[in-house]
Amino acid sequence: MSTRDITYSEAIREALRQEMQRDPRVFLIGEDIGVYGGGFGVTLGLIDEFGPERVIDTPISELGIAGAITGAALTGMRPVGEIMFMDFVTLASEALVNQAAKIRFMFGGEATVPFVLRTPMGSGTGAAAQHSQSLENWFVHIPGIKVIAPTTPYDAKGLLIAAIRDDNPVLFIESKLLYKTKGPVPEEPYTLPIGSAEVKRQGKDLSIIAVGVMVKRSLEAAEKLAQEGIQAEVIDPRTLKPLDKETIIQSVIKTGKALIVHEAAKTGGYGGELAAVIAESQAFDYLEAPIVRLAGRDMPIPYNRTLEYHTVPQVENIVEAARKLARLEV
Amino acid sequence: MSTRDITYSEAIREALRQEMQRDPRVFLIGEDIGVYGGGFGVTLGLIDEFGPERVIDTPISELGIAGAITGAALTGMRPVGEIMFMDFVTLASEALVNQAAKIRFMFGGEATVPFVLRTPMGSGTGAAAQHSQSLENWFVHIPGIKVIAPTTPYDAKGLLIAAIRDDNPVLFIESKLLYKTKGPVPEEPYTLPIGSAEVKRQGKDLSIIAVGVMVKRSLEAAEKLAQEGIQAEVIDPRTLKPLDKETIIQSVIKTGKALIVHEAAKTGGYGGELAAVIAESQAFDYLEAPIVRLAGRDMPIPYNRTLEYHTVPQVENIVEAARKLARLEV
Amino acid sequence: MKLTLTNGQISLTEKRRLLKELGGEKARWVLQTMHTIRAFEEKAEELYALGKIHGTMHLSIGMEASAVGSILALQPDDLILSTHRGHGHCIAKGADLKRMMAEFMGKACGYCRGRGGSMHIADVKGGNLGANGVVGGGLPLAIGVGLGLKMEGKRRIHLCFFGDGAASNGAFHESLNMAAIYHLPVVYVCENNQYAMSFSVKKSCPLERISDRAAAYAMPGATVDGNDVLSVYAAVRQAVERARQQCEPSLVENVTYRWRGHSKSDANRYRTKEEIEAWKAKDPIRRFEELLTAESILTPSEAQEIKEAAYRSIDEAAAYAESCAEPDLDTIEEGVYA
Amino acid sequence: MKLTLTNGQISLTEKRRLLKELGGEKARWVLQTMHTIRAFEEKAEELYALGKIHGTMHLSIGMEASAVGSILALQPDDLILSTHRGHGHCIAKGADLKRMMAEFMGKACGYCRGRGGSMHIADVKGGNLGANGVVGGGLPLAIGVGLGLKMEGKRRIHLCFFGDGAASNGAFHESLNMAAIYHLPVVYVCENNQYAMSFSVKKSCPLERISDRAAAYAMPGATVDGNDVLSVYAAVRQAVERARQQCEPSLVENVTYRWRGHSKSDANRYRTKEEIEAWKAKDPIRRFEELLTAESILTPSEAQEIKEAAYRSIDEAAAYAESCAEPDLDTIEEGVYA
Ligand SMILES: Cc1ncc(C[n+]2csc(CCOP(=O)(O)OP(=O)(O)O)c2C)c(N)n1
Ligand SMILES: Cc1ncc(C[n+]2csc(CCOP(=O)(O)OP(=O)(O)O)c2C)c(N)n1
Ligand SMILES: [Mg+2]
Ligand SMILES: [Mg+2]
Repeated sequence: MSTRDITYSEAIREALRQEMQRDPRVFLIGEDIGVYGGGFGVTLGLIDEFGPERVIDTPISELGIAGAITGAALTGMRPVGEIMFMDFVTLASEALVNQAAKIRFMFGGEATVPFVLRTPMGSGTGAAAQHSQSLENWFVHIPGIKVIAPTTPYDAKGLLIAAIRDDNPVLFIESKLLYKTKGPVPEEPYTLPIGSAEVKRQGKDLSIIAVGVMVKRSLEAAEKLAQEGIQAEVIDPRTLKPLDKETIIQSVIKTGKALIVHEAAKTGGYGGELAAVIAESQAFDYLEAPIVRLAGRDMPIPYNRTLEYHTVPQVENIVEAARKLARLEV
Repeated sequence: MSTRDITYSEAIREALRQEMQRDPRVFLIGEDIGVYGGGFGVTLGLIDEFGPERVIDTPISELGIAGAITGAALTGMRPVGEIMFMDFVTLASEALVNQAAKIRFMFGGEATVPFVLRTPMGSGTGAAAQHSQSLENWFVHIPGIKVIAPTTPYDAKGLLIAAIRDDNPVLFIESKLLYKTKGPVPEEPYTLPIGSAEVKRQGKDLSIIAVGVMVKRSLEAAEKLAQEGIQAEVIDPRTLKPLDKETIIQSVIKTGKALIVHEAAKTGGYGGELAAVIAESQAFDYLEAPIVRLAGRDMPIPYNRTLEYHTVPQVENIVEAARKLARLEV
Repeated sequence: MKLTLTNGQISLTEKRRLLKELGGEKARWVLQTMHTIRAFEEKAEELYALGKIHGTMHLSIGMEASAVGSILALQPDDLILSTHRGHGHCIAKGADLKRMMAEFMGKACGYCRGRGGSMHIADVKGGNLGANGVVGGGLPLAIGVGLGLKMEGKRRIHLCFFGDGAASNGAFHESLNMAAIYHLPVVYVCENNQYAMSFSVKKSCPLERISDRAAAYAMPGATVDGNDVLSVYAAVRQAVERARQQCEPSLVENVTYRWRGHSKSDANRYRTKEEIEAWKAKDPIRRFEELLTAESILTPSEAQEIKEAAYRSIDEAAAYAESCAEPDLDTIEEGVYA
Repeated sequence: MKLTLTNGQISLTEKRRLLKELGGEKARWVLQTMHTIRAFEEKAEELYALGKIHGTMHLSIGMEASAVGSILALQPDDLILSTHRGHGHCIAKGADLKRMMAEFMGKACGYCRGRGGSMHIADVKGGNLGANGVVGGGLPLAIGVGLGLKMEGKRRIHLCFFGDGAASNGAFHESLNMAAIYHLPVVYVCENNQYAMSFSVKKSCPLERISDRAAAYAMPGATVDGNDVLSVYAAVRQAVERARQQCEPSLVENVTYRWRGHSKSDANRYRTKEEIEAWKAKDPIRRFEELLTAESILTPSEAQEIKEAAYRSIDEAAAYAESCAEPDLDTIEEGVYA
């Protein structure tokens, strides 16, 4: 089988299809994932192949969805749930946080809860405050859950298959603005290790650690910076929890400067975790400048296009922040 | 009127009573807050004074409670809700995060949502994984909400009154293990500024920034450290959001060392925010050692006493971590 | 509820009685408001196609009688909570069309200063406590609005709109239960337009009628033809009376249909053209217009004038909105905290 | 449901029929299991008072018939979800008393290796998918357990316990609705013990009977005297049959009462001594014992022996639990991830 260029959302769909073909215990459940194909069309067509018993449309019952995947996992199934927008995991969070994440531990290790919950995050679609949030750090903070946020079609497929085969509850966060981006993806099923970051671009002048769509923007920024003679290293953690700290720390030891970029609101966000991981590590001794977080403003996402644009980091903001940091102007 | 020694929970009750006397728009709503007095007896007796119309017992409907205070606030009331254990704010989070926190902004500033939601956090009561969580960073991460976590009876009363008079949704997090601790509290109503940290102990050798019950433990640790000749400065942010960064930064500039202590799980917790605030500030240049986070282990709270004890920081852990940091052994 | 309905409709005699009671001016207002809603949404669609409105929007074309008939039963200072499909509620509650359209275009003079857009329009002074991007998101708030109004003691009441989809959410249960046990002056209006996005109400609800769920809260419930504005009015009016006089909640279900796709990204894969056409034949506006002319309350040309006035007001609103300034970037963080 | 009830009970004739059908051994098991539950909880109370058990616990003394009568209707490989007041469910489902008591004492040989305690005991191999510290926390999971068992296709069924308090939570609505629309083999058993902590079911639910809410999901519902073990059995058995044969859910409400306070921190301010005494007079164990002796299935001395055997087994369990080791601190983080 060969490698083709397909989109991020096609890669996700392919992972779902192949795992459903391989393992009869895998089924999908979520709002409008059947004929509608889900809010972003990711599951389009799967109902034709697997039928409504394995591609289950639900009422608007997010808590029910989270409970359904948890309960089904307890019976030995390997469900993949979908929450249409990450904003609505708020409604599902009791089952995720108090049940799924804790069952194995609370029961002394005598149960497993193998499921994946897929959900898209992020702004940039003009959908305003209640359809644009990035709440990854909420779940990073919950022991017992793994959190994955792939940024390329290749990573999306490999990590989703790995997540489905993993014996833990996994929150699989997709970036809306990446759904249509293309990249090479092998046709056959494959897995990528959960807990392994990727240096998406090598550089010696500073380390940019970015989440979700910010990886793409950081790579674009790095291109521009290169024209100015600044070589940025861009690291994609890929799995936010467990985090591959070593790759990040080694990079910062090399460059002496760390720029963290995510679109979630800055305060209380994942950037804090990343900054703390660096600041408490041996990389501390190599730091030549303060650790910089470039993140979403501490405000809801506005509707107006211009305001929305300026609420979260854009390529030019990354360029500017990186330039300053590289020049030790912080 | 005079100042007496009363408990943390009496101070909270007094604040509620005085605000209810002062302002007819203030009412209480929550599970079993009437004759039962709430899960921790904080509201005991208030129903006798104010009647069931202003001390409203609810069914087990946490989303309903959060919605009720949001909706009532929109009609001009100033409700104070209670969620019996912080673990159950998961059930209420949609109304808090997507509604209360965002309404003012989404509506272009044309509405205010003045409420307080009280909830107790923390372990140490043998109540296991679903009744022991500290999820403060979830709400610190949500723009539009303020988050307060007082640690003394004095602070509790003054900050609760301030919170009730504040025009924003405020999450008021109480520490279970502090309910019975005593301290001097003026009889008359008073407010403390939201957004002002307090240096609870002066010291020159390192800065300990602690949250909730960890402030108490840090102060005890500081006493022990003093006997070894280590002078720890202990800072209580009191209001986690907005955060008084200046007080923390100035302290770290003075001591050159920062130890952050909270009981919430380390990964993704508020300690990351505090570490990042320091690492990106001018205090960076004064740091003599890595920033250390001492926090809860990344695991659910276990039932067994010994395991529970060792899941979150205790005085001896703080002493040890502070000693190492003061001696630059990190 | 004490309503005699045939196919969800009150009798012609009853309609005549109601029309008489309402008087010509109110009847005109009903017709014009329904036209205004449709005109507004048609214009919004047009401006969206032109790229002048972005994001997404949820049109209620075909559902105008539900919004107007419901709000007709309210006093001006009563409060509503609306939904993502809330343009009709907003207009019927008396919103300024100019500020509404400006909000759609994300302008500074919009209701939300461009922050909210279609899904978050609120007109707090006008008694509309806001649309909601969260399905069922208003339902928990309704408890508090009801409590607040009850404590205020001025006999104002609250009407909470939600969809058939929202009726499957836990928020529905907690809200109706709490309204029942606290005896709150809340009217729950379920706009059953047959689908939650692509999920048919026949699949999401095992009952024929969502209003039968009122019994689970010891609350009266009624299901009416939501495309018949006077039947909607008759039912909601009873619920409003109950809320105002007895301080008790009720549930009214308006059975209707959205002609357009769910939002701007709907390929209509879950329903047939025939079904859509069949519902278009039940156009609530045309039906009311025909009633008014049949009853000689309006001449056909008067009806036409009303329609034109509605469309004109929308053109003016659009022109105004286009002329408005974008929000100032310097103000970006305003409004997060009070 | 097709049940003829008088004051929530089946007739004496029907009881006799059921007893005959069950046979002596099962009847003994029912009596002994109810005694075992009570003995277990009395011992747990005692050990708590001695400081050998810490934290909190929620005793079901007085409610034994609800647990035993419900689980009597199940096959051993059927699955249950339990609640914070779940010791009875756990024992009736066949848990090892030693490992249970060890868990209460936080010991390494306990069901949860000391991690869970009273509120989180699970016996996954025995078909008990766990107690739950979250009120209504099991209800959303029931959807998935039902789906999983349906897909498995082995006609196993699921029984989900919850309290009257949980019936007010949104989780109740989403769970019953989804079980109804997906046709899941789930039996919902509401243990209505009159209070959610201090909140009377008369205040939390505007209906006489919680089971009347089954109608909102087109599901059969029944309310039985939860202190009459055979009436509970009769009702749950029908629901189990429906789940197993027709793959459809039902709701059974067992009306009962907890004699003890809500948890270890309850001053009983919300109810009267008289009320408690009146319910103690309806002791489910004594009632069943009297029936068995009246029907000459047991002699009084046989009944006494059964009781003593139950208490003995608990003494043994406690002795075993005391002898167990504390969990090793080195293992503290085990079990967070698989
Ligand atoms: C809690 C939540 N889940 C999912 C969505 C996505 N969504 C938006 S509208 C909609 C359908 C709503 O159906 P209904 O309540 O019947 O209202 P209608 O759109 O038909 O007017 C869905 C699923 C949402 N906005 N909120
Ligand atoms: C979601 C949630 N809210 C509140 C609590 C605190 N709490 C524990 S048990 C209980 C009462 C439960 O009532 P019910 O469902 O009737 O069960 P019972 O205790 O009567 O057996 C409450 C409020 C909780 N554990 N979970
Ligand atoms: Mg609908
Ligand atoms: Mg109860």
